Amino acid sequence: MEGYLIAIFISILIYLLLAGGLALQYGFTGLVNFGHVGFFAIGSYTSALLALKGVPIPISLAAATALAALSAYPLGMIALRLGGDYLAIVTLGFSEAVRMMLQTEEWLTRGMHGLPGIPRLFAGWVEPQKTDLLILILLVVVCVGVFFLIHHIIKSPFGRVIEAIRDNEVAVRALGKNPAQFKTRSLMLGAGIAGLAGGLQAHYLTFISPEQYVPLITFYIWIALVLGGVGSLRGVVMGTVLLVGFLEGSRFIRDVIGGVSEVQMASLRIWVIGVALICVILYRPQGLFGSSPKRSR
Amino acid sequence: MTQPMNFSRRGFLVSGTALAALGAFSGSAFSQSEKVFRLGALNSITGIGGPYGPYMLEAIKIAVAEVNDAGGAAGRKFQLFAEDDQTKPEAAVLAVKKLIEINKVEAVVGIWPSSVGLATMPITNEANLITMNTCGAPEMLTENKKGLAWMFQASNAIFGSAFAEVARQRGFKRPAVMAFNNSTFVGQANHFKESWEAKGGKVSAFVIYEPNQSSYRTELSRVLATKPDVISLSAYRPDATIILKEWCQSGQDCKFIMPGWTANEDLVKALGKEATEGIISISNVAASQSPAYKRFAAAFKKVANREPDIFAAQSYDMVITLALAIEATGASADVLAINGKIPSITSGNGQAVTSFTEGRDALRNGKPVNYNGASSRLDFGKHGETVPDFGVFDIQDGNLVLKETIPGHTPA
Amino acid sequence: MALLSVEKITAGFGGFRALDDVDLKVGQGELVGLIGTNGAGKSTLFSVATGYIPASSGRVHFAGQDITGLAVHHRVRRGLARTFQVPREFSNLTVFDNLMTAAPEQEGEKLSALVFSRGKIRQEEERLTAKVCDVMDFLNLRGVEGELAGKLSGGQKKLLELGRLLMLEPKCIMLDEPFAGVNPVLIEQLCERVIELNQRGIAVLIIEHNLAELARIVPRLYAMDRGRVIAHGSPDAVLADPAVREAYMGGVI
Amino acid sequence: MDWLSVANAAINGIVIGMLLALPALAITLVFGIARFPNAATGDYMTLGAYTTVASQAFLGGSVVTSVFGAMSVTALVSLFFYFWVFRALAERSQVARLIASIGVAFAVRSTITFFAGQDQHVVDVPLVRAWNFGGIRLLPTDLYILTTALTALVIVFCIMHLTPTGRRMRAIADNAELAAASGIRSKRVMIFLWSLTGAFCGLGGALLGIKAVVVPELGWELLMPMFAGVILGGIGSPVGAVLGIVTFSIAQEVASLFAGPPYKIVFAFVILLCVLLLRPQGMFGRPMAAR
Repeated sequence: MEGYLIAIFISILIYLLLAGGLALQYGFTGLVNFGHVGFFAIGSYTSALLALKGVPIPISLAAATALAALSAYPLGMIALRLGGDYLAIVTLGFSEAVRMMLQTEEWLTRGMHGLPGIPRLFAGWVEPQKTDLLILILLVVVCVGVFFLIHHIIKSPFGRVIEAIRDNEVAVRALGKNPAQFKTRSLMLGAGIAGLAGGLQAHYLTFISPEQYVPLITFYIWIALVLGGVGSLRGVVMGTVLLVGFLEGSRFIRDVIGGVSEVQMASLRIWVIGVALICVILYRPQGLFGSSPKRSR
Repeated sequence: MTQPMNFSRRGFLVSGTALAALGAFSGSAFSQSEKVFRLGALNSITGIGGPYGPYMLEAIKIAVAEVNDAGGAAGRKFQLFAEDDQTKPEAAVLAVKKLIEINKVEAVVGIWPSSVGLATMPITNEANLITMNTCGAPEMLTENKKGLAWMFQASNAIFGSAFAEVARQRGFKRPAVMAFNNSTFVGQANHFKESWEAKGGKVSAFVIYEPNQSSYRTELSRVLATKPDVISLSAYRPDATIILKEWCQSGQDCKFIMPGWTANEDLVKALGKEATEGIISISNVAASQSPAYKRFAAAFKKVANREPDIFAAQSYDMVITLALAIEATGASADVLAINGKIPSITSGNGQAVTSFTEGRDALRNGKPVNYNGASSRLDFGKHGETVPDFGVFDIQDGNLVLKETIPGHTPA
Repeated sequence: MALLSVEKITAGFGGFRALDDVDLKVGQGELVGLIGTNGAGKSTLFSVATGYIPASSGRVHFAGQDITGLAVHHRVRRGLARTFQVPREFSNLTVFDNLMTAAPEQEGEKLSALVFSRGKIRQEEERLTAKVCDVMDFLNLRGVEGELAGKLSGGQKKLLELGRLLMLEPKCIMLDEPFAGVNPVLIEQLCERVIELNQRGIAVLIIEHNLAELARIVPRLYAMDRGRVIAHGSPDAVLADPAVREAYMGGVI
Repeated sequence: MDWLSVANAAINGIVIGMLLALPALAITLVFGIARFPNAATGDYMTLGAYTTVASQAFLGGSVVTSVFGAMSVTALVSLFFYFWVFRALAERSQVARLIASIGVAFAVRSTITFFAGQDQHVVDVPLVRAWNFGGIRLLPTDLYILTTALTALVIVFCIMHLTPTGRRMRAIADNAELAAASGIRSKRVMIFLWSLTGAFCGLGGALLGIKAVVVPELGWELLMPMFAGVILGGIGSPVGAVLGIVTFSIAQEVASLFAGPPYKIVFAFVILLCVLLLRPQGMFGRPMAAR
């Protein structure tokens, strides 16, 4: 029982990190990033490959964060030159390009065979059954740290500018500030957080393959953000808990009600998500848990 | 910051409590009887495995019913808990944790893709669970560190070299290779190439294609341009349907060698008789001849209204094998003891049996048994892998016709 | 020597010539008006001068330097700032934060500084807060300091935009229809502030439809029609110009 | 690489491109008029394909009547979602409409799989051999598809240029504010827009179902190339959408000869990036003036 709950919480927390990064990019900067899973993948593979080469996990995680953030730099430069509408498709294309590369460059990534036997976090520290608990604790610490960081950033003068960009980019230029610079940094920060999430996931699952990094993951994070409410960290947290909780919790619905086949259950699950998404946007634009965004001082 | 964290903590507590309540409910509802074997079915109901997973689950249900109707294995009835892994490793990890932690299963059967097999193995090993799968990745063998995993599907290496063997026996000179880009099929393709070239041949074209396209004509043209006399096509049904359609329309003459789970009656139904005429389909065994298969297929048709594919047959065998192992160990045996019995009831000189009741009766009379299943003879190697005989079928006028049986062997 | 000088500027999109060989000068500390009918090219001229739209030919000079190729933000940093016809407030930020954001070259805008020089940022914030308070006092925005900018009235938004410009300490401000959609009381107030700013030495260029109001405050006026400057000089002279009367609906002013 | 394979790859690209031109046109019209990238486009196609299969199986009609049936069903579904969702979101942000359309996509697809399952289906059409012109292969089926797509495109361009509703549509696509100011009643235009784009997606899906196989992810998987094609041609430009998607498809097919199939998507994407960097408004888009 506890083991399963721990697993669910781990999965929630990994999604939460991803959502935090995207909230910084979209919720606070207005960047329509549809390639979040690409940064997640880069983080996973960087950390996994380094750790398999014998690099200590803390260092490989740091490298994963750094590389994911760096990969956002050229992307930002290209996409921001093109203007807002194109960022979505450029980032989506980027994440697919990353996945194709992971599939094809077998010398590095073993392609579709995936990477088995990735060193597990805290392996050998305690008895195997307890490592999950340690991983959960680590993730809680990381999440609190990251969300504290995000909170700190959006309350800073830097945060003021990115929110101003979200509200009106043209006016920010009229104030003598270069929006591209701020947007690139916000994109990189969010990407770095996604990379860290990827690294942590790799050392938790111990097996990764390119099929895990499909655009659906990006869409799930968007859904979590929209459900919870984009403009506040509280909304982000609640949206993620709600989405992952529902995806996982729906397993029990079938155990309890019965009479629905597995295929139909899978369809129902997606249907509920789709309709919930529509209804939230129609009837509760600020999200289920969001209030209208306001900076407090 | 205190605000959001408070909320997230409350969220955790609320959802945690809710889950705990549900877990307690499902736990208490099922735990009255002690003489139960809790069996988990982890199938790829959605995702790429969608065309196969639901039928695998049907097969498992048929086998479970068969065992339970016969009074259970060593008196223990199977209680089935089914989960969808969505053909995704990370969803599978959660699903398998749920099966272990909430449903307290003692074995997990029906795992289909290697990615799920590899991702869940550390967890099932840690929990000392028997797992039975259809994974073909060679890493499954090396990662099977506790010997708890049983591969009911021949590995890619064995499959690939069997394809090459058949191609050679049929006298083909210029084979080409086309494969769907996933670990199973790329593995098959590579082993085909290796074992063909090991005996001094050359492969005229080697193309790995991306799935989910609406046309594979460019890839196919590239292969056909090299004028092969046979194409080893490692594909699933949707892409195979498109490729064969486009090949048929191209009018170029050439044969196909394909895995049995793709080249079967469903493919004929999708494409018609003309496009599928002469396809060489390779399966684990002379399946249609085995009594186990015949009985299973009849039961399966009643439920699913179609012929079972090889994965369904393998899933059926998983449950029967497990049941016989339990029967052989006795009602109070633990999982590890049951696991230890699996090799001895599937191979050796015991009485050949083809159904659970047959095997059970023999075991009760103190005789050793050798279960020959619906999917293959089921002889396991030392890493838990099957090395089946392969049935070579030709599709003639829409029907699979058995031409020969060749022994599978692990390539050096 | 003029502070801002626009020389022989031509600009357009597609086949349409929005600006055709336009010349315009604003001297140091001068107050200049720009009038013209809808679509005459006034806003486009602003956009070319401030770098939002590239000119297809011609040069823009500011404070003695050629700024034709510079990006918007570089021009602003040199002291050339503008407002927009439709107010572009940061609607989800408070009035206070709108003004704080406007302050140039803040240390706290650097991510590294958030970690390494937090004390410095705190000092800077205190200094800027004082400055923002001055600006709010000057523009009479004290009462709404905590409101979200999106909730302000049209006139207050115009004041806020002016306030943001003041945070920049510019040499020249270009105001695009500052009185449009503003109630008469506020217009009066805005007028006074603009004159006061001009007296402090800031050059001002104003686009306005309200000719009476404009003629009252500016000593010099340009008139545009269909992408060209058709007249310039004292308000009386420009308004009496036949070409201008012709452009304004056959002489009815 | 010899020119024959390049020619064959290009022909294949043209066929796929023309087929996808129908939904791509729907994307670009919706973008121009309702101002958002409609992510449900792909699943409207899927719906069209499944409806064709279903009406063939249950009503036993010919392929042609089934395709018409599919077009009407998708048109109705598209209208339904306009009245329920997109009409109410007209005043909201582009991203809100985009996310809502993802919700619509999920709802449509899961409804299909709830009833039809995950397994593949096929549209029953006879297989015909290709005509071979000295190594260049032409498929009769492809020619039918090409003709159908072309006819549909000609019809829609006629509608847009010759009928009052079509002219209103183009006016709104050009400048929504101006159109509203000059008194164009947009409700009728919207109804027309959504039924037209729905029917086009349905037709595209049905044709794709005939050419390939009918699976639940049929349309969803094509969203990326379709959006890329639309952007390549210039968002909001109907001619651009058609030429953009055809160019994109040809580029993809020819690229797979040189770069290998897995990099097909990447390569096509790089082309898109280059075009955009050189000409941000796309091949046929007009630069937008900031005010």
